[in-house]
Amino acid sequence: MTAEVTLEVKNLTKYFRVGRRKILKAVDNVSFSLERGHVLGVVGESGCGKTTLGRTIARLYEPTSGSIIFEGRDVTNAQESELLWFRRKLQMIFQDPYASLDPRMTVGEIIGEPMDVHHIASGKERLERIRYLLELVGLDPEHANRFPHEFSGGQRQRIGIARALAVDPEFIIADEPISSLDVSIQAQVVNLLTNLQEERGLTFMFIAHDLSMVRHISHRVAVMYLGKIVEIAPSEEIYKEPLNPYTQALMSANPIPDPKVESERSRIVLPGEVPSPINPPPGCRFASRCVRAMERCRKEDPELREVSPGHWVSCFLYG
Amino acid sequence: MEAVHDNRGEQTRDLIQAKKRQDLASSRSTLLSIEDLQVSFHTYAGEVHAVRGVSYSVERGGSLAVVGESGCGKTVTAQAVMRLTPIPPGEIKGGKIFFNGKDILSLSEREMQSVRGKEIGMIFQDPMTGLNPTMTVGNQIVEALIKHQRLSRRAAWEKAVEMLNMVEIPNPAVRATQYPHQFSGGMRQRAMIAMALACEPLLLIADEPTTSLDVTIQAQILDLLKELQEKLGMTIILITHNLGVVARLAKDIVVMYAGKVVEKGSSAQVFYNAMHPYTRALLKSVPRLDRPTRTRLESIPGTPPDLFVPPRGCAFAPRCRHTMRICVEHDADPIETEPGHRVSCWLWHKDNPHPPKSDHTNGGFDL
Amino acid sequence: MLEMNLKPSDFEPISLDQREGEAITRPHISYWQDVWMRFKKNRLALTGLTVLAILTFMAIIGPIISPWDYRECDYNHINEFISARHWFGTDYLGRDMFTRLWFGTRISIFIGITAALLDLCIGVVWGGISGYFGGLVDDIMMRIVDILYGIPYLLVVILLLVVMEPGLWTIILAMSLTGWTGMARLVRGQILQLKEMEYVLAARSVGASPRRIIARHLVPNTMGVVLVSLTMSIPGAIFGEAFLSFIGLGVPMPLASLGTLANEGYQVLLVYPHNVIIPALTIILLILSFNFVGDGLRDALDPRLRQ
Amino acid sequence: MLRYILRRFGFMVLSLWVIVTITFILMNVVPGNPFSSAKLTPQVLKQLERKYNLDRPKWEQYLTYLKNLLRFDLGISIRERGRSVNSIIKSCFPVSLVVGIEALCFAVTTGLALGIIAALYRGRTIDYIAIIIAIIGVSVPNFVVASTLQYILGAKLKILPIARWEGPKYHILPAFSLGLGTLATMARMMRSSMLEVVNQDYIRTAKAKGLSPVQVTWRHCIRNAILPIVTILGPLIANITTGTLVVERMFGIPGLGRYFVESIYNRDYPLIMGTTVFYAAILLLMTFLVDITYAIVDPRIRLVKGRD
Amino acid sequence: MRFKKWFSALVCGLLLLSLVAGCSPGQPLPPIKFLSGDSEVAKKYAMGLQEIVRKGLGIELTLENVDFKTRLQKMRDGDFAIVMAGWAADYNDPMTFLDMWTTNSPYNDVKWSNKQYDDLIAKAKASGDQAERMNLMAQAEKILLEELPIIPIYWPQRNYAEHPWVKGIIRTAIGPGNDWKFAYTEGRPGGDDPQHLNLNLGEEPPDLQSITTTDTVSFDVLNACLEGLVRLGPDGQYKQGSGLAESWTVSEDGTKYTFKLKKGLKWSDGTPLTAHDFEYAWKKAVDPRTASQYNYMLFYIKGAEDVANIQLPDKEKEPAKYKEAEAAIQAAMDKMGVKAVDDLTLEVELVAKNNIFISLTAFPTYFPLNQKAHEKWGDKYATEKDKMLFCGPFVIDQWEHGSKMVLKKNPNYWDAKNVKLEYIQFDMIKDINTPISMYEANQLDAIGVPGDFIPKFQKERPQEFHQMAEAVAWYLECNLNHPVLKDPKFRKALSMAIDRQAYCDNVLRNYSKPATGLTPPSIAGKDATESFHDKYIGNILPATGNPQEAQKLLKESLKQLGYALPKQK
Repeated sequence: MTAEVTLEVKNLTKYFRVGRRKILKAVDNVSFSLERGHVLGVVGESGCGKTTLGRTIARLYEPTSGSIIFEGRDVTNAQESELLWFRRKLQMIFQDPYASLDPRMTVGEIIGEPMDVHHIASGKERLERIRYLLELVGLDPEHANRFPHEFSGGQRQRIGIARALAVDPEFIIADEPISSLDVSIQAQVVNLLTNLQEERGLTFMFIAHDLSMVRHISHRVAVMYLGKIVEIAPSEEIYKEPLNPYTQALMSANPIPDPKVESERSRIVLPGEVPSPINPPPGCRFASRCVRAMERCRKEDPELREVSPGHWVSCFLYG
Repeated sequence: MEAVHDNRGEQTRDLIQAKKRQDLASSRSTLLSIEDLQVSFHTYAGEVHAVRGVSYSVERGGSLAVVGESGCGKTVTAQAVMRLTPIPPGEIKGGKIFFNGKDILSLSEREMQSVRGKEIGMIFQDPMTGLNPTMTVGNQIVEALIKHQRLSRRAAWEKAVEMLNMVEIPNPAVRATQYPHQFSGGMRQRAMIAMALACEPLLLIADEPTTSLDVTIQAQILDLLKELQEKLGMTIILITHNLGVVARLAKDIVVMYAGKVVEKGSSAQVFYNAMHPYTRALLKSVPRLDRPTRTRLESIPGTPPDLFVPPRGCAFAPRCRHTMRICVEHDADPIETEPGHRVSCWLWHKDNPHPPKSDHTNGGFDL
Repeated sequence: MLEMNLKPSDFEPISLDQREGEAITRPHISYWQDVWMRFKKNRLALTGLTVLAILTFMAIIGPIISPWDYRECDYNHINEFISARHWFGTDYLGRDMFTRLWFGTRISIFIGITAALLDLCIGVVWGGISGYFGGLVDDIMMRIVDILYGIPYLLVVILLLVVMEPGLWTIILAMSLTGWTGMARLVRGQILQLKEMEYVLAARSVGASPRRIIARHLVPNTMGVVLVSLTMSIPGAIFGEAFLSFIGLGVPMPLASLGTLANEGYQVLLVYPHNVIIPALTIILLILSFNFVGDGLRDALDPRLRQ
Repeated sequence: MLRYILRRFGFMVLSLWVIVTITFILMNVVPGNPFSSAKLTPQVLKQLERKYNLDRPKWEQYLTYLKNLLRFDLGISIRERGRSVNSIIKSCFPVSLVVGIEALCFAVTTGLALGIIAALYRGRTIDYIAIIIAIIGVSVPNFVVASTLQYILGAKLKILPIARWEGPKYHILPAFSLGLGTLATMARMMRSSMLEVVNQDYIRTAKAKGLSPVQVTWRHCIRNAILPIVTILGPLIANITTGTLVVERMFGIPGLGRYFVESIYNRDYPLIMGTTVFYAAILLLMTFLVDITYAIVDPRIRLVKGRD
Repeated sequence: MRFKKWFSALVCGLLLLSLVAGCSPGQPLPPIKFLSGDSEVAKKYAMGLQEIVRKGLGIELTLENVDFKTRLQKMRDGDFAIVMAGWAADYNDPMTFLDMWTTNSPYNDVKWSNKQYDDLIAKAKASGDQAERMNLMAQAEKILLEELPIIPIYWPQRNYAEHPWVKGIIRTAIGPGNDWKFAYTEGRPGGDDPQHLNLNLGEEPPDLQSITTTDTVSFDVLNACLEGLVRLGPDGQYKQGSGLAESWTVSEDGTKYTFKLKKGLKWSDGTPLTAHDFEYAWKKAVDPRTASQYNYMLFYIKGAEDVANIQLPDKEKEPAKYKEAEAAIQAAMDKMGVKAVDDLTLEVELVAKNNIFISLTAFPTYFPLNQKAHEKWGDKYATEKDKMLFCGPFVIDQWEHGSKMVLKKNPNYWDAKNVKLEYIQFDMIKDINTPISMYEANQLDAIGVPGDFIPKFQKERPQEFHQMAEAVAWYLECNLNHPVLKDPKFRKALSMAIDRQAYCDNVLRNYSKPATGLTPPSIAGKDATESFHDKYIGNILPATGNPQEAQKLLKESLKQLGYALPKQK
């Protein structure tokens, strides 16, 4: 592949200090790259650091270490004033359609805000663009002067998408955009996102906990566990050939809406729950729940390595 | 962490099993039936018709899944069964609920107390907020035992520890003395289940028991429920919006939309021969791990109606691809298309000159 | 259900405008309209608002419609009971109590509102800065608030009143100087909460400047809570002034506030009870209605009650 | 826990020091001096200042005060000649404490009861009555309440004594007048706290267990609703037990409250400092104790501290 | 909603501003700041005066109410235009009102200086002849009333109520206000036995050490627990044998007194009370280490002022100098004109002949003090009931600070047989209404009656309501540096404009008398049979005011000073 790399993340780390000695390792030494026009899905259970990863890449959090290279420019330690171009090219879509829209602003104001910040349009032009964006996401342009609370969850999420599109971004980080939506609405939003991505050649980072949805929308899928990427692979491959025991478990835990398939499927049920990311023990973070854990796993931290073209995994079983 | 089963737990479970099997054998009849239930909520903006004539029933030892999106009235119905509908602003406007031969809606509050917890157990969506944060988990189970089984405190405590053991909480004697915040999400849900099952109820209503849990934990809880149901022969009503969960657990399925039942049938009937366009769309709108990626999902346009002003005709009509003139005028009555499979849709009406073709192989009729 | 005669035409497919599914059936109401609707439902709050309106109205026109000046002494009618000449009687200098009452109400409301607004200004700025910047700044600023909170309110107020030239503004300032800490804490709490809201993150992610975020997002969204707190701290300030009057530190003469009137009346409570009853009743009504309005507003603004 | 206590204690000392300093500065900018009187000659003024060391530079006085404070020596009152501030506090604080605790008991029990009743009957007449009682409690200045009660119950009906500080009978009116405001605060807080708790999921869980409404209210609602109220008890206890001028003055109670005001009027420097330091110490201590109590009563607190 | 609040705030603000603007006269006349106290009564009186000046002169005084100590400070600093001040007589002689206005007097806040006046006062002080003194002082007062650096306004009355069964309380205008030694009850409902009184002190007595105390509350208590060489009798006379002194003799020139104490006098702890206790007390009172405010009361004694004037250095910083000063004090004390010749004889030498000296020995500063006890308790002396000794008709039996005090009959008192009361119980209630309710409920036997309550008492309890003249004068002090007040004509106009009678009748309404001179009529002249004011001064100032004359003077004054006449409203 000769595709241009849009985003390159190297050894990105984000720690939060909690209390005096406790450090929450939300994102720990994560590296990956993303090509233009591709969709990377990031999946993991709550507390695995996927949201922190997204926000750190968007420079909403200060990275602890590592580097973020966007379109060839290092934005890791750039000042906010130097980031305006970055802020325009990279947009975010948030999880909670109720919390991500300012309740005191009209929909028009919400969508207009990025335009104002980046001085993209004003006056009549701005209005026109707001109408166009609303129509683009399938909403009535006449609703521009209404307030978010008058809309349903799905409609709000589409307003959020319209806001992200307002500045014609090239890269979108969608942080669990559908997880709080109803099933019938999820499909609307996912379809809308897929269409937009394809039509505009957007690069996407799609964060979710629902493996089936992530796999569905992405070209590649990264599986995270406790701040680390444990496996990253093309989305077809990840179902057919999940390598990391955690990916396998995740895969098998995901229910399939088909009684026959469900009854025939053999499932791995992981014991216990995700441990706390505060001061994690040495070794592989998954070792405590892994059925195939070895002595080595509890001492050493496995590296993420490429086991087949484009398929990376961090597990001693494959090294 | 490995679950430790101690012998006492096994014994109790065996005892319960034996008792349940007896019950099961004695009567394989309807345990709960809801008839034309109507529930409204009075808000300052007007009356919300949350449940508009729901009827379904579940038989002893059965497992029924009630599927629907948020606001479709599935939880309101379940709350009405427990008579937990907050009144006001809620109001049960009509219908009947029969449970184990009792007319639930005509019971006094005191009589109802001996139904709740003792005959019907309920678990809720959010285990984080569903447990009293200032009371130990053990005490919260003990409470119900003392109330319903008139056990001494000590006996009740022992029973509570057994229950925690039964739901595979490790180290139950210690855990019982802890507070909910010391439990993880999955453990809390287990504790909730233990609490709901403590008095050996005839029916367990599980209202979105796994929605707020992670996938791997969801799998654990579902396994637990399935195991309990199979071993105890318990009757379960599972309320959920996740069709995957339903596929794993339910024998019968009720699909609700906008305060009404639009389709009901066995699991196989609903999954492989969905007749209502809504059910159909719902099934197709979910991506499946075992299907190819990056295909278009079936999406249902629009949003569910606001139940302040319930639509005159079929509530799904504005979003349906098969809307016919009659759909916007009149609501369809349930039609039994095959034994046990009922659907409320004009498409299947005998007078429809162009009925869709049923196609089992392709998972329902073609759209 | 009735048996219907169905015609084949009934079963003709119709194509609905796709957008009908997106129609918003509820009426278009803005945030404050919504709050107002909720507020209207609360009978006590509405009563409070009405009483407040009447009191404010009277405070404005009361002294105008009265034939007496608020400081004019009618020496032949001292300490007089309610009469045609003096509608609410007179005080110990023969001044018309009707005029003085409404004049005092005016000043009390003025003190209440101004002191509360001053609290609000300092509190919002302090709490806003502390909450927004967080970290060490927050730590230091909040410790200062904690410490200020530990100084007895009376000490500061009395010392200030003694140090500064006595006057209306001195009282307001003295009360605000100790009163703003509550507001600062409140605002800080709000800002801390809002700062983590996704819409603020969204604004940051599009590159909005801190100024824009504070002005467009944080401040408008704290307004609700701040407003409730404001309606609650107005009666507090009125009460505070009344207490200061009791220890002789009320508004300077010959101005009158409800507090000084009640206190002046209190001196002669056993002989001319109406001189204390009337202003005391007015204070009670005023504070009662502010409290009702505040309670009503809080309920109306409570996000948990919103749908 | 120990580390937390130590840190809090350190902060208390720091706060106290800042408060002492601020008070010292404020006190010294106020015009007038403790000896001002119509018949004071400059000669005697000099002698008096000499006697009380007030002729020394301010910073020296400040350092001396701090030094004495470390030995818990608050100095000698100037106005009440010869009495040490320590002995004044020692004789007055217990009185204020007794009235305060009585008022607090009355206010807390009645207030909570009113709040609970109001919440349980939300929107009904009984709720309105409870709210009105509660708000009237904060709306009526306590000198009005106190003198009305004095007049009716004391002077006219002669059921209760008008004033003086003697047997238990003498405590009823002061405690009532003092507690009324607190009662109202309690009632309102409890009501809103209850309303919040009533809608919590775990209440639904408790109902689903088949508990009777009384059990649900007692064991689940009230228990949880009271918790947030504990947090405001710190300043409340400190305020109410260090006395209030109005009630003390009207009922002739020898409490500490009047000294807060009178010491300033008399420019009784050691007493101003003493009462302020004492009040601040009590306030800080109470807040501290309440925080610790809260951590004990509410099992969640420890967790929050750990995670935060 | 929000808009509404803001709007009402705005409206209130605007209204207020317009009002404040309306208040200011808008003339070039500089503001006249009227400083007064911040008690309710002081405020009321000040407002009344403001109204009267406004009516009489058309000039608006700017009121400034500050607390007591601030007011004194501002007076000392000259930070005022006019201030209402009062002076209570220390002794029964016009001099107590007149000598404070001499150029060098520390009490002369207005810094008025008139050589003629100074000379007259000096002469009067030096003179031993009563008639001559009176004439000199009358001349002086007339000068003062002509120049009006202070403008006398009224002489207050004391209004009180006592139940009909209360008998024999002696109320005096000078020094301690009450003497309960001869008090008793007769016909108290519920019986007179045991004989007792319930009274309200109003506050905790701040200082019960006789040599330092300055306030009337402490005076009253001390007068009951201690006794001087003489005690004022029911007839208003200081008779030989009325106090601890059995008798005294005066030297020819009137400067030497020899007191003979009664035999067998005892302190409450049984130790004998001797002349040494007086010597000790008086010397202690002027000792700079004691720093007594009332030490000047002893300056009539030879050498007393010399002791008091010794500078005391810082003991800790300059110990050597301090030692020197101590030695100097001791030396000066030895020279002081008071000496206990033996246990029963006290010799006193005065600076000059003085016919008020005997009455002064009834003043608390002159009370005896037991050296042993005083040195034993040191600074704590008289802070608790068991840290002091008594020699008066009563002893303190209970003292609950800030709450109550019970005096019990002193069995060791020389005249115990004539003390009828078994005990007196004092409350310390500062409030206005509470004591009145308690009086009405018979829980208090006597109370002072505030002005507003007078009509009530007159109506409801006319038999119980009483009044008496006080030896106090209230006057306005004028700042002589003020641009207009510096003009005597302006001050005269002000004085003329004030309708003192109306002020007393309408504002004070407590039977105060309009002050037509400075020295109140209750101060004796040549002897107790005549009043200095009535005999030598007369009504110099108009009681009812003279608006025409006032306006005329005002016009003249302002014209001369170059100010416009204030517009008449």
